[in-house]
Amino acid sequence: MTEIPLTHVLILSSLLFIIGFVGVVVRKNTLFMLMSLEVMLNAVGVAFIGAGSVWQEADGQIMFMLVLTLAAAEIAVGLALLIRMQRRYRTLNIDVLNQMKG
Amino acid sequence: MSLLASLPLYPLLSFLILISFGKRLSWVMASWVSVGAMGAAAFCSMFLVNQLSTSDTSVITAHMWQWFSIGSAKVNVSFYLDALSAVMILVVTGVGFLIHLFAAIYMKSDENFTRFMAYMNLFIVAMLVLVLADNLVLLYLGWEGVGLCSFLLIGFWYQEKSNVLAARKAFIVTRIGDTAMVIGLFLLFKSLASLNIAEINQLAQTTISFTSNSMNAAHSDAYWAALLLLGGAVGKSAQLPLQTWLPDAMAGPTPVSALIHAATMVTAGVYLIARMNGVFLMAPEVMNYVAWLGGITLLIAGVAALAQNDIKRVLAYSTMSQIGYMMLALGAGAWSAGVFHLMTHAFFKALLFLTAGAVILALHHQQDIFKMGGLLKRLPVEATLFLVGLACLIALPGTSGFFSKEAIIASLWSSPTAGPSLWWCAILGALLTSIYSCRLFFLAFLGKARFPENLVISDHIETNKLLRGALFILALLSLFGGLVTVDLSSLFSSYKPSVVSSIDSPSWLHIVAIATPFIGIIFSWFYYRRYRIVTDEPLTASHSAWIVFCRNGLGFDTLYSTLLIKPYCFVAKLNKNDLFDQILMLIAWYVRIWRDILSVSQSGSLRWFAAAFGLSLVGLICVVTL
Amino acid sequence: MMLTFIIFGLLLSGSIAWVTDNKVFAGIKFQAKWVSLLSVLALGSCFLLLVYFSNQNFQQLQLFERVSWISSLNIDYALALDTLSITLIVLTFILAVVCILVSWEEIQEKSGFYYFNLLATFSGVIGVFSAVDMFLFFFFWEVMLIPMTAIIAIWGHENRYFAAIKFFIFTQVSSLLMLVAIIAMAYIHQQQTGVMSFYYQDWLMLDIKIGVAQYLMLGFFIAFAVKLPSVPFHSWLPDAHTQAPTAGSVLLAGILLKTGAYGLIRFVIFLFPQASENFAPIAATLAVISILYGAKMAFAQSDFKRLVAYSSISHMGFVMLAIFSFNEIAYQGAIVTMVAHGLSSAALFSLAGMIYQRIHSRNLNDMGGFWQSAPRMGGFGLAFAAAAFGLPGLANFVGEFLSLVGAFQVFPIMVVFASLGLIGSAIYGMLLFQKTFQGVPLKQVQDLSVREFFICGSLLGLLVVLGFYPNIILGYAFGVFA
Amino acid sequence: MNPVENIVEVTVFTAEMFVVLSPILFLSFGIVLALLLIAWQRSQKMIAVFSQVILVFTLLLSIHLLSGNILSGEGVQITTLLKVDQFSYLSLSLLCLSALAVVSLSGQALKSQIEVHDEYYLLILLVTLGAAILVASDHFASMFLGFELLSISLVGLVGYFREHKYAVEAGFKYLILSATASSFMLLGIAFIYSQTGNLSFAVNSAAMSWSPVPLQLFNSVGILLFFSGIAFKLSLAPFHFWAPDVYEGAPTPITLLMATVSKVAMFTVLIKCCFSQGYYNNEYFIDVIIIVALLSMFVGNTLALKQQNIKRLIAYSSIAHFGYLLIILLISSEQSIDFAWQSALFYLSAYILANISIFTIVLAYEKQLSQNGQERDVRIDDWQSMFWHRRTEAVLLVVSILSLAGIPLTMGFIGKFYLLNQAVISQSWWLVSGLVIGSGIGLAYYLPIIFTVFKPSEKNMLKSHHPKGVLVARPRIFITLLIIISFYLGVFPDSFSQYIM
Repeated sequence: MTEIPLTHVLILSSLLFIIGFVGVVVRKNTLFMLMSLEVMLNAVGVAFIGAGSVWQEADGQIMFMLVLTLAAAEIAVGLALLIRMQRRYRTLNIDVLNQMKG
Repeated sequence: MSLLASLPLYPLLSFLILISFGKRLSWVMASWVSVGAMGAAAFCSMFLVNQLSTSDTSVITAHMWQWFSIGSAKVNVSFYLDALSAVMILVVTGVGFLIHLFAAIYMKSDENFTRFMAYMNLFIVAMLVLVLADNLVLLYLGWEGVGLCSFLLIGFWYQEKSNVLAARKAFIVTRIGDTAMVIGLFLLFKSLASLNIAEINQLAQTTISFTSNSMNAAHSDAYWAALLLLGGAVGKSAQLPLQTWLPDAMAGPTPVSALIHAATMVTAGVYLIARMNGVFLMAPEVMNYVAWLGGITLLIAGVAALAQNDIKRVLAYSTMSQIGYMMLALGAGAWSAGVFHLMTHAFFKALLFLTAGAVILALHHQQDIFKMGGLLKRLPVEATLFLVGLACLIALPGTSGFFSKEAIIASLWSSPTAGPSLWWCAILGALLTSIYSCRLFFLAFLGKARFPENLVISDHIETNKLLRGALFILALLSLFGGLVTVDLSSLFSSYKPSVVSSIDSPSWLHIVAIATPFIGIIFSWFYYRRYRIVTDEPLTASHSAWIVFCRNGLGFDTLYSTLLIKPYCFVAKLNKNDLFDQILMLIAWYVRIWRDILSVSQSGSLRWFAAAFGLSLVGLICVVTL
Repeated sequence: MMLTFIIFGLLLSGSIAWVTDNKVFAGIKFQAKWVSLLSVLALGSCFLLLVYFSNQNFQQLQLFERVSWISSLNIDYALALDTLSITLIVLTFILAVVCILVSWEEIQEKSGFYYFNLLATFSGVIGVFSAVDMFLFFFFWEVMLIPMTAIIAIWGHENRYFAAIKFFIFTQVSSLLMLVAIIAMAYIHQQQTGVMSFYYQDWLMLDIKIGVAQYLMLGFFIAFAVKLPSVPFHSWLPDAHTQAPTAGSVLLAGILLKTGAYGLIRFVIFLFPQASENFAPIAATLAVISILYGAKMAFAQSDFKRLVAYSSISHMGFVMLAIFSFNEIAYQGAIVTMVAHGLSSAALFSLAGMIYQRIHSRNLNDMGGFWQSAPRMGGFGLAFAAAAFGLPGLANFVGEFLSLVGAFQVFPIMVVFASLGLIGSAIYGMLLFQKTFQGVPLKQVQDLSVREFFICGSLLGLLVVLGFYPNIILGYAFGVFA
Repeated sequence: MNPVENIVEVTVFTAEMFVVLSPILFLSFGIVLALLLIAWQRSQKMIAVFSQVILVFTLLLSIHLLSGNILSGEGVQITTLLKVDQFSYLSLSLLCLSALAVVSLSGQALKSQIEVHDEYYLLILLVTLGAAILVASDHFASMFLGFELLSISLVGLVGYFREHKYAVEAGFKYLILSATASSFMLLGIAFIYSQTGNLSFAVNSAAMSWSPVPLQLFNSVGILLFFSGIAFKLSLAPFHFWAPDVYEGAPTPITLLMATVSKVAMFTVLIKCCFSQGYYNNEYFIDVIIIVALLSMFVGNTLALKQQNIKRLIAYSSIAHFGYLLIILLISSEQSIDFAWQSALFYLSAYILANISIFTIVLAYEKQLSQNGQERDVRIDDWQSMFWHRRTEAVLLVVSILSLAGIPLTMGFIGKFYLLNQAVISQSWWLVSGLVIGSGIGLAYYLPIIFTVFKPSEKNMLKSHHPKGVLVARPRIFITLLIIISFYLGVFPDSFSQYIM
């Protein structure tokens, strides 16, 4: 199967990354923000795998596994905070969380 | 401690005693201390003068200590007595002693009498230092000391606002003159590298760079130095540009006016020009300016004196015109005539002021001549003394005034730096002098008594023998002072700028000069008939616009206040809280504005923070790559 | 060793005064003011003994101490003295005694801490005058700021905080510029000689290209122009003076302004002769502007202390003009003016303090006719106002005359404008004297007490002695330039 | 650089490496023990004392290693992931010191709640472990691991006190923003990896010069993304938005933890990466550093101007301080690396010392406020006339504020002097003027604090407003110790720098 050039992989991951980022910025519901965080991390994973395959090294894949564990840990803590927010503010809308100013 | 060095010590000692003991001294003690010190100074100066005449080198010097040194030139506190300063110390201590005597009686009722006598003594010290100084810096010390004492004495009754303002005006106007003089000193040091008076006079003639115009400068250093010294003299002697302070200085007690504003301080300017003749001779144009200045002040003061209704202001304007004469003489190069007139003027002007003081005291501080009248009968002694003074002022033949004024007028016509036009000025001035003197005499002493009947006139001169003696001595001096021929010509270098051929003076000169005073008297006899005859219709000062204009010094006051004082105050008030401060506070305000903008960016909304993260990243990439 | 003992002795006695304030030890009731007065007198006299007995030729810098401090950057603790710094240190000690005497009754609460700050400022100032290692100089330069700001901020008048902050920021930012210049100089020294050094003597041997020297000189100049308030950077002085307590203003005007002038002489003229020569016309115009601007602003003020503050700006303008005319005579004039201005402005501020204690206001409109009820204070007021406008016979005249005569050789036109400042000083001097002491008496004011009479008397005595016999300073300091 | 060669290399784990790694190993072993301790017996005092013991031991170990000459010169490379030299161990000891301070100070703050807080201490130990790994890392992977361990345990700590009104908000803000930042960093690492093919710091990235321009673009963008991730953690200017809110929302000991441990670790790893990768001669990178530094100096100082809440003020001032610190990255040449490390570490220690002392006082006042029944943050005007009631605390506060402002007699000044030295030598005049103007503006908010401390107390302020003692067992000694250290190092910095030599 023909060799996929590196730039395509990187551009794909950047696009995926930007989609995730826009998701974080635009979405109002906290759950979907966490989800778009996941998208961003997976985009990074794609980039790592692509780079690893170019250099014929396992580093890319190892890094991707580390990224996966990171994503899992983050989401766990994120969901815990989500539950606390639901109990405290009765809503998941992120804009409730802007009391601190100045 | 030579005698000359001790001369200023006597009044200085009495000043220190009076100041330190102040209120505790009784009137008798205080007057004894101050008048005694003046007597000692007078006696000491007389002794010095005849010691001078007997000594061969015609100069006595006394070196105290070295004040400081400017580069190589030594500036030391040392005195230098020659014929010119001999005349001056005689005048200062002699007339000063008599005035102190009068002041002791005149100011008897004042509660801080000791402070007054202390200031008078301090003034004499400063004047002596000025006159005896052998270098210009010590002269400047005396000069400023005299200015400060005149400030203190004019503002002696500092409770009234007018006296305070008059004192401040006197000090600041003279200070402007002093600053010009200081700049002159700097220039002299720069070009002649010495501030010792004798050296300067001698060097001025020899150093070429001083007298010739350097390549691009319009005038030579000598021109500028002389002009600046003239500025100082004009400030102190109340001549044309800076003469507005003298009439207001009459706010001080009468002995002050007599001592400072007649006999001594105002003549300091004349002394300076006479002393620095070496420099002035090197700048003929400046001598011409001096002459013209003297002439114009002469006329202005004469005209102003005509319109005054306060006896002391008339005398003040007459002093101003007489100094104009002296300036005229110096400008014309007749140095000894100028100094001679200075001496005689000191005598009769002091006499006039003191008698005026006695009259004012008699009428319980009434100074307006339109409120006096008919005093010849009530105060005969003051009247005669006043008449003697006026006679000398008008320069009737035989009086000392006649000798000195004739000497000046005679030298005007043929002097290179003055000329016929100035001669006519002098003659017109003499005419004006006689007219306003007669007007003053008629208003004050002849005509109907215009003061309230019940006024009890306390004639001090009758009651106090000492005072009468002093005034008689002064009268004698002013009458026969002229006979004392003081030849100072040896002192002034005979260098005559031969640039202009001296036109020979026509023969009718003397006749006109002698006749003018009589013409003046006859004219005023008829013109002021209303003032001198006893009529019962009321007599008040006329308030026509022209007369009022002359009364307050031909509008110079309003001119200066609109040109200088108001703009200065306006600019000061305008920028009251410091333009530079505003600019720097602007920076602080700018930072605070930025703080408010940035604190809006801290809106606290999480989505904005994330967006800001991305935005700033994109921003950074663009900025870096561009 | 002795010099360090004096500097840290002051600091130590300050802390003793603070700790033992109105406590009783071994039966004696310790008062902060007595402790500080005695320690200042003791340390002052042992400084004089140090100078007298070391009989080195003080025309050049005589090194007293040199100990390595921060070895990584080759910074060492080096102190040295020459006639200029000795004259100024003696002036500091005189004004130290005046400061303590002036705040004798004025400071009642927290006086222990007050005297600590006062003595700490003195030790900082003496450090500044004697430091020869540039980093140590900068260290002392900043150290003397902290207690001074504390004095203004804690014992000052109504809006003291604003004045203290303004004073601190002005000096701090400008001295940071100086720090940059110092580091750049050390770096150049490293480039030229291989080792980085902050020692003043080594820097004198450096030859720096005119382009670089220009900026370095500017870095130093701005720091000292802020401290010696020349016009564009002067606006901290009036605020700091009006809000500081009397001793604070005496300290500020008497000594801190002199550190600016000292810095100009030592670290701008000597260190960058060529660059400052080219910069001289600009500096001279700045000086003339500050003379005239100071005089004009003083005339417009209605607050006693603010007027005297602006007059100090005008006087220090004379000093700067004299320094930048590179003339031997003007240089002597600058030294005499510094000492004379130190004494006369200290006197005027103590007078302001005495008046403030009596009528609790500094506004000239509430004053008037004090001569009536307080003749002696009036006499001294007249003498000090006369000193302010340079009456001959007092020390200021000698200083101003020498500076202007010297400067006239180099900048004739500028000196003519500067002499307009003499008229300006006469105007505000008269205004100050007449508004307070002459005119209709509004209030009855109690005359000078013995202590106050002693302060005014000694200051006036010094001014008159220096006025008539300035060779005490000139003879001593002469030849510094050669 | 063909990739095949480096597989063969066998990494042997020698005894010397073991000794060198002992502090980190001891710390992780300590955490495991702590877990077992909780399982055995749950008592708050026990876990607090235990974590203090672990931290003290790690500190002693690292100081022992520092003073010994084991870590001479270049430092010991342990597998490709970690490389330890005396600089990293100095920052490790700084980390342990501040963690120790946090643990001992937070004993008081926890008393107010009911249940046992053993996981609080565990999380703090995990944060210190993450920081230790960061400090020692020499490979992107180990850096990533340390980074994540640090941030996620911090998230847990930030939202620890459930009842506080801002806890959830701060927690969420920190979580989401640090997650975005770490993903940006990872993307950067991925881009760099794709270009250089090597994730370790040691290999100089000069190799990339041969790749064609578009790929080189990826590398520079990669470096920038990587730097943005770190800049977020250091709360440098364009990425600083989270800091004030999270500092205010988090419990005070945790704010101290964030301000000291996480920042010091991040900055050390940034320096290690930049110096070893040789980023300082990549002119893109230098422009970014200059822009970010100037921005953070200006933004940090300006925003702090009219700030009344102490914790927010500390956040803004830390933005400014790390803006100043960025000057270190602009070294001009190879041999000035040692001097750059020395000035950076000196400045960091001054910053840490100042922050610890300020927070001790903030915590004392917070405890006093909660006793007086006011549940709010400490404001500046709570400290009015502290000097006349609690003199030693006031002196400590004044000294630490002066040290932050960079006034002589304090460590901060010598730190700033080193920085200025660095800036002048590298002739980056923009940063020099930024430093001067920044410290000028900085004075405008530091001085009012000092003046409020000296203000005379109004009538209504009752004496009890000022706390009796500080939370540590013997408060007086602890505070006087802090004062003496900051004065001593301020006047005699040599004693500190010979440690670094």
